[in-house]
Amino acid sequence: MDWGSILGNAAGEIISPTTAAYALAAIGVGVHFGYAGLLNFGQAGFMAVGAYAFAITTLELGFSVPLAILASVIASIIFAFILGIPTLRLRADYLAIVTIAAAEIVRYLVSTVGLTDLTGGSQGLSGYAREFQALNPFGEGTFGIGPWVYSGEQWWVRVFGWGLVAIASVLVWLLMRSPWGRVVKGIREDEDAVRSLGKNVYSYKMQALVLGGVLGALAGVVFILPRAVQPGNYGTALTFFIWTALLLGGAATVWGPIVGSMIFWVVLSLTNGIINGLRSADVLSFISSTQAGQIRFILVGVALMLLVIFRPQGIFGNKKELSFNV
Amino acid sequence: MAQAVASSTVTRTDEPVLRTDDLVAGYLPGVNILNGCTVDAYDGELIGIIGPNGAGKSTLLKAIFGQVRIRGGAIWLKGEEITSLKADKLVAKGVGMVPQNNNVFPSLSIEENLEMGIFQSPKKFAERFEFVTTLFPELEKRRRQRAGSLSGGERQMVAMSRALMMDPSVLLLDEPSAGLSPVRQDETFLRVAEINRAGVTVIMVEQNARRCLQICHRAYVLDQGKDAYTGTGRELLNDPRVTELYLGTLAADEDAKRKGPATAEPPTASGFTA
Amino acid sequence: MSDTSTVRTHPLVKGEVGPGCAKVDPIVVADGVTRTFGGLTAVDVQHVEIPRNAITALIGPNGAGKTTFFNLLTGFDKPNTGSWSFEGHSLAGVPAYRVARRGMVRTFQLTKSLGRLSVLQNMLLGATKQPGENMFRALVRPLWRNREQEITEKADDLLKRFKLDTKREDYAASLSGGQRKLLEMARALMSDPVLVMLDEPMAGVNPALTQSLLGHIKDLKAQGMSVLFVEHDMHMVRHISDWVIVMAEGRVVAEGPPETVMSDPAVIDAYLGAHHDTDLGEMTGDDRAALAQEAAAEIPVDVSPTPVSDPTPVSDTTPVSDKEEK
Amino acid sequence: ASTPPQESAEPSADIPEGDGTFAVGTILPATGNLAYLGPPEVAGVKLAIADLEAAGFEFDITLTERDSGDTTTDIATQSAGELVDAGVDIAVGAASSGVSFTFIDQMIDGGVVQISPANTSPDFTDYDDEDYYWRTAPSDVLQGRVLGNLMVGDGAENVGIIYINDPYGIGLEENAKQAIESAGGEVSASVPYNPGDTVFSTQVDELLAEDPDAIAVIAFEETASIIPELVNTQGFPSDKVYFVDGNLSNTYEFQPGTLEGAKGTLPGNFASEDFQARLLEIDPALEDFSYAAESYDAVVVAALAAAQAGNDHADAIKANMQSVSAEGEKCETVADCLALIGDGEDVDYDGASGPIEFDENGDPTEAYIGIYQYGADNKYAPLNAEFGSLNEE
Amino acid sequence: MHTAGQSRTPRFRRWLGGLGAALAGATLATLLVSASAAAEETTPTPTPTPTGDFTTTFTVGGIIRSDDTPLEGVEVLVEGDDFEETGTTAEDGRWAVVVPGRGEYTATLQVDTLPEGVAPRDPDNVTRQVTIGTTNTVNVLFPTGEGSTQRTTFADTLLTRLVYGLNFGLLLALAAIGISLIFGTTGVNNFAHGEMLTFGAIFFYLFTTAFGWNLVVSILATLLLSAAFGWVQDAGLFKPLRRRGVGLVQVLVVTIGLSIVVRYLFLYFFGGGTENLNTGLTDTVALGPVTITAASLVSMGVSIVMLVLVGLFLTRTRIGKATRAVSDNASLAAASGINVDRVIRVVWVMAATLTGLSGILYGLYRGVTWDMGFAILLLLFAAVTLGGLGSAFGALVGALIIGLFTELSTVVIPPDLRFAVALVVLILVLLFRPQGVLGRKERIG
Ligand SMILES: Nc1ncnc2c1ncn2[C@@H]1O[C@H](COP(=O)(O)OP(=O)(O)OP(=O)(O)O)[C@@H](O)[C@H]1O
Ligand SMILES: Nc1ncnc2c1ncn2[C@@H]1O[C@H](COP(=O)(O)OP(=O)(O)OP(=O)(O)O)[C@@H](O)[C@H]1O
Ligand SMILES: CC(C)C[C@H](N)C(=O)O
Ligand SMILES: [Mg+2]
Ligand SMILES: [Mg+2]
Repeated sequence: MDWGSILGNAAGEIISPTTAAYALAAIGVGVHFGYAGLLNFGQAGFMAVGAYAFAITTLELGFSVPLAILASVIASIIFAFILGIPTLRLRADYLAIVTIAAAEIVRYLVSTVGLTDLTGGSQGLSGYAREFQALNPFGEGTFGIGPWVYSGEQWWVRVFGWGLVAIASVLVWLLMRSPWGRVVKGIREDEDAVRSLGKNVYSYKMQALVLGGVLGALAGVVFILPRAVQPGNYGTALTFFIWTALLLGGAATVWGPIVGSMIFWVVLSLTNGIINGLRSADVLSFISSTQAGQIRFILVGVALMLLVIFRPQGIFGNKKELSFNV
Repeated sequence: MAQAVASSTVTRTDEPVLRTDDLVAGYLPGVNILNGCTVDAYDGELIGIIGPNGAGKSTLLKAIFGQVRIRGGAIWLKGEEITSLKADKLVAKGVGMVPQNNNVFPSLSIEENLEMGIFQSPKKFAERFEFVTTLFPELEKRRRQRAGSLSGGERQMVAMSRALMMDPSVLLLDEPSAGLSPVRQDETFLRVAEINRAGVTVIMVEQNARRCLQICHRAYVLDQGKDAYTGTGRELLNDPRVTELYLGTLAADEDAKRKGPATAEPPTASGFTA
Repeated sequence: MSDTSTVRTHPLVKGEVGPGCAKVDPIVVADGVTRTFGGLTAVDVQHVEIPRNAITALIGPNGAGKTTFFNLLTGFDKPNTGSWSFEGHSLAGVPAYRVARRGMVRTFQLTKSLGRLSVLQNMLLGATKQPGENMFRALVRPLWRNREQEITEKADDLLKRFKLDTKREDYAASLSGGQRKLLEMARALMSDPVLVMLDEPMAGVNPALTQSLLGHIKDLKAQGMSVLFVEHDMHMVRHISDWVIVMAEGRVVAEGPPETVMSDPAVIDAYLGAHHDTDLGEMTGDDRAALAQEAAAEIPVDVSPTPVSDPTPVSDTTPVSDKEEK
Repeated sequence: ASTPPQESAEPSADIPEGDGTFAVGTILPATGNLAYLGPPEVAGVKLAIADLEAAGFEFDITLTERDSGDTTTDIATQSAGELVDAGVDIAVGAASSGVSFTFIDQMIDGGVVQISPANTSPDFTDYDDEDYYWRTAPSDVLQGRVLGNLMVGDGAENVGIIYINDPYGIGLEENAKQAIESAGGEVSASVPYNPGDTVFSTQVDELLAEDPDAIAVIAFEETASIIPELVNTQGFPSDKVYFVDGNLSNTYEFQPGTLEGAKGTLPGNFASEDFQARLLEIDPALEDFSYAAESYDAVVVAALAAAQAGNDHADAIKANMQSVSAEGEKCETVADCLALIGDGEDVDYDGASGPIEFDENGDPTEAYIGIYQYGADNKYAPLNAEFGSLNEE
Repeated sequence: MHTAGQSRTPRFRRWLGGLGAALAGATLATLLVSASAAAEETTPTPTPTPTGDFTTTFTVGGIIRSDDTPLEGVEVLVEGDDFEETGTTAEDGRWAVVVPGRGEYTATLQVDTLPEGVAPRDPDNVTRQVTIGTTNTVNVLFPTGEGSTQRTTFADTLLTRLVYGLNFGLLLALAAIGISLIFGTTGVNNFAHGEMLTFGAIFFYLFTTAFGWNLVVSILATLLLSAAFGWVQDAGLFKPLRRRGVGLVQVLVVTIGLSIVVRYLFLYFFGGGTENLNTGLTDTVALGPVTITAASLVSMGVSIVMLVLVGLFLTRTRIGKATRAVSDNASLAAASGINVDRVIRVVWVMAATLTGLSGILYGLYRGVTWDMGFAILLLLFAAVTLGGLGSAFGALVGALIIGLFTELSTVVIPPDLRFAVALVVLILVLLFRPQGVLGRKERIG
């Protein structure tokens, strides 16, 4: 088995743009759930909104990159409002279902046959990344160290993605140790109590929803830079995986979402590499490639369960906090 | 004058019905809330437990009831060790408990709450229901109301009744009088005494310490997870240290004041123009 | 109201003392406030005024509607009919958090502590006028550092009084039942309210501590606040209240200074019990039987919507001013 | 429109030297709504590799298999990334046009020659692929016509179509519709559905509302849900139902008779008994052979291109693909072709799937479309074949 | 019986095939559903694989019929550059003219050769332009008569959708009740619930269709296995998690993991295809304009009965009430002498059984796939939420609303948005009733 390339691939996942996108989205969910207690199970919806807004404004309206990013931020703010106005009064578990539903509605809408001209239907969109690559400051050449050797274009996507992650982390960190963060965390614990202290709970929840949603939209942009926009990607599975990443790291923590995403992708890559490695080394010769693909998911599921069972608070989470988790 | 409620001492057999032996317990790792707490209750005794907030009184009851991790010591029920036994096993052995918080099932009706009280022997429901509703007739009238919509005091009644439904042989009460109106509080204390006289061993945590000490045979003062003082109810009631540290002088002062001029003068209709 | 044979006056009262009487300087005035749940009328208050800069106790049997009335006044529940005002401004339809901002702050009978916030954070959340609670200002620490310091000092002071200083850094979820009550009250006081409404603040609080806190409550009055509290501990009511309002079956059935009200036979029958001051241990069998009967008939049918048994003489030998000097 | 072989055979200056290993990757459906077509395609690839090795191909061959999933998952882009990272020279796949579109750019950027054995969407024809994208299946401009003709030829005047809303379904529907209408027929109901849909009673109702004479079902795996609704529940006669390459399969578990008389089209020649037998040796569980020959040919053509260039680098392969497929000495087996190339001849490979002549877009210019018909046992058998050319339009 | 191995064989079927055959043999022969053995070996004898060089044969042709009767002897004139030939229809109504090569041709129906009483539909347009280019054969049409298209009326469509919506709603309800029960007692949003449904469907498929067991036996066996599946999940996973005091959101992530594992195990063993259940229940019933399978009617009936039974169980039986008590406050329930773990176990087993049953019915409705449960999971959650979380009757109401809106909306909205419509309804309802249709508001303070 070629451990070099298996580990190399896994190491590559640590800084891959997809990992950055997951981290951003997970930071957003962290704001929602970890701090404000909003069970947002519709982060995929925010990502879709961000991704489509970016792609459509680039392709159809010829927006420049900064403008297109602005468009996706605005779109996600609008989406957050549309979602928030009717639902922020709901109990947490109702909100969970409603947010999944909203995300699915977005997915149905962008893939509906009638809007194929705009959204590409179930096929999605591509070709919007040219503008972005035109801004690439690294040139064409390939450089890097160790397993991280990429072309300038690949570096550009990574630097952009992780730059956003860094900004988002600092922002969230600043906010959460401020009185604003205190109010938001108070809402997580008991809305009525916070209300009785004269805070406009609804408005704070909306702010948190918007903040996390904008991060989700930016995650959507980063997510699509190295691939195509495809409605199928924004199903519930994406949300579930983001939650997984978040909880692996630890929900109300700064590093949690980032490290969680990295672990998630490394685990995914390792299971894949090892299974395929064993297969080509004829150890698992009775498994076909089809089955290898399936076993990988089975292992991911098992790994997910084991991680949560044995470290329920996540890597950075506070066990003490968890013991009051009712 | 008839016999006072707690004037007779209970004949003790050698072995307590319920005994916690040097109990050490806590919630968070490394932090013990109970630090070697020893409490005995002999057959037919009414034991009061008082102490400052956060002393560990509720924790003691929860530990007995298998709801807190026990780190040291042991609990004995009728000579049998029950340390860390689960709650439903204890119920089967005739131990009942009324917790301090969250002590009703909000989405069940009052009647269903009471049904849950006697979950293990449903046949006796009608009989016991009649018994507890003589205690709290309100409940009978409202039997279909969801407990979640009840007022604080009403919930407390439901909680008490639920524990009484099962006719336990040992009853653990955590602040049963909290939130009840004065007359109901008194009634509750008397009922508890009555139940106790009928042979039920009762351990009662109370912040209404005077009332509690008035009716109980013996009491423990718990402080920082340890039994700091113990004695008969009267002894403690009259112990100045206990009064100062735990009972306060308010009630006594008030009583004294009222027994002075206020009661001496007959109530008059004359006003008090300023 | 209906009784004209005796003249009853009181420094807090404008005109005659009686249920619904007008106050010299009311802070809250409620008119025709009703609330029904299905067939049950929980609150039916024709008219009531809460005096300013006084300590008012609201007492009454369980289920009398005290908590519901609190909920209505503070915007946590909507009445079927009625209007009420606070410092002359109508509060009907004003959301709870605005009510609190106007200075009418309440606590909850079933405590609402913010479990996964430390005790100190709980306290800080109670404070008003925090610039750092604005999302954008939160990002710049210097803008809120001073205020944070101020309120931290204040919180520490309160915590000490409420004997919670040792728990300062613990999660509120780890507090005992009584400690939660204390925290709830202390937190409400953080906001320097105009009127503080305490719903059974001392239920479950150790009597020795209760006693030491009464002084603090009186201080509040000295600082110009008004207090309205629900309590079943008659010693406390007698000790600190200037005025007592009695509710039964949703209606205000009596009001007056504490001594008067508590010697009102109707109130004794309906609420206190004749043996309220007897030592239970010394009670005779007859007494017990009588008590049982009283308890069974706690809400006597003869408590009519009109004032409690008219000819009740008002007795008071302790002038209000005396108390204030203590 | 093929480039003179001599030119590309010469190692041009800017084509880097390969690593000496002809690295084949597959990105074929192991999961998803086309999963049933994965096995024959994989078998075809493996058979080709076996044949190449047996024929003494000059380069070592490695095979990296990856799943393509379907368009409702993100598997394909990951697999594509892995193949690029693994440094494969050619990637065989994907089966579904929709899926191919999701990673074609990755292949182009990664410099991998992508050869799809099954993509039939017309949209690939003029995709800006820098010559990295090829396919051995003909565009649906052909199958669409054949399907339309077939239906019209059976007398259907009023046709209903239910089709998958992806590049494949859209392209096929468009061409079939055009054929039907130009023959004087009418497509009265054309109902798209989205991949991932599972219940089709609405769409079926919508089709039947127009009372069509015949219905074409342009779908993948979803067919297993559409047919029971259409035929069993609503009682539409099965011999008026038309299948296509996306759903022509022997693996349906319907009640006997459900599909009796239904017809279907499938690009590619009828698989010869011998070829089928050899595939079965590779994978004895095979029940369908759709696109096995095209997969086989995909690998072989690429290998021949590498052999002709004497260089296994992807850029060398793409430069010689057209040359080995058209003009020159015809050869039909791997051994023959390799021998000819060894002799320095220019070859024209005619493979298991048909003549294989690539145009400048990387599309085959001529192809067979097989026409099949189902029996009462829900298995299909060849009925007819149609030959078509995309060149002479 | 089906011949094993002949059709696409899910892997476990192959593995269990031997076992299955043995079991099936042991099962009374009378229990076997008699699947028509006559259907074997009817693959059409292939018209000999086209030989000759059909790559260079070019044909223009077609078929001419009056209604469904082929017309014989009708002539069509095909003309092109320097080419003219007349084709005549044969007995089967077909005609064909071989033309010399690629190019433009016209085909003209010779109207006078049509039999008496048959006229072209459009008498002014009996000439067709034919391009032989892409394909070597081109067929053209000459429709005759009036054309007999009967379009369905709007009312009929509405009615059909209504019935289908009801059917779908009831199916959802049955599946959703399990979610509601488990959520109700443990507070866990079980995202692996869909897999319990798939589990029932797959095993039912295995028993009836693969093993060919009798229907009743298959149902019982499926339900038994489903119950066991529920038992195993609780005993092996959720109870230990409860023991360790793992938070609800964490448990939720565990269910996500479980869902992935189980789903892909299904895929591994069952394969990715859709299998249709072979129960012998193929009759369809026409209710006015609505055609529906008998199986659907039966399943509606079963759903209603089961839902009523569950409702009664929860409100009338002691265990049912204990279930609600546990959901309110597990530790208090324990303090009341309720064995919380046992109650939860009962709930799991019950929920799994009901869900297994719904899997059977849902499988009948739309075939069996490895991810069928996952695909409707969100609708199930939506139903439960819409009705009011934790309320069993709420789940019924919610499911009916979802089912009806899903189907009825297609009358006005593209069908690929029908689930979106159902979800919008969910949000709108919660806008006006945040606690769900049958949910209750909690009292404050
Ligand atoms: N769940 C918990 N986790 C951690 N610490 C806890 C928990 N519950 C209680 N404690 C701590 O244990 C100590 C004892 O609490 P306990 O509830 O037993 O007090 P108590 O004597 O019943 O007080 P009270 O009279 O106020 O009810 C307190 O200091 C409290 O902070
Ligand atoms: N949401 C509700 N639904 C139905 N009944 C309610 C609801 N809320 C309150 N009630 C009823 O209204 C009456 C008044 O309740 P409230 O809580 O105001 O009483 P209270 O005076 O505060 O009593 P306590 O002293 O016991 O706290 C009670 O009988 C209660 O059962
Ligand atoms: C495998 C085939 C059914 C795929 C189909 N021809 C497509 O291009 O999508
Ligand atoms: Mg306590
Ligand atoms: Mg109250």
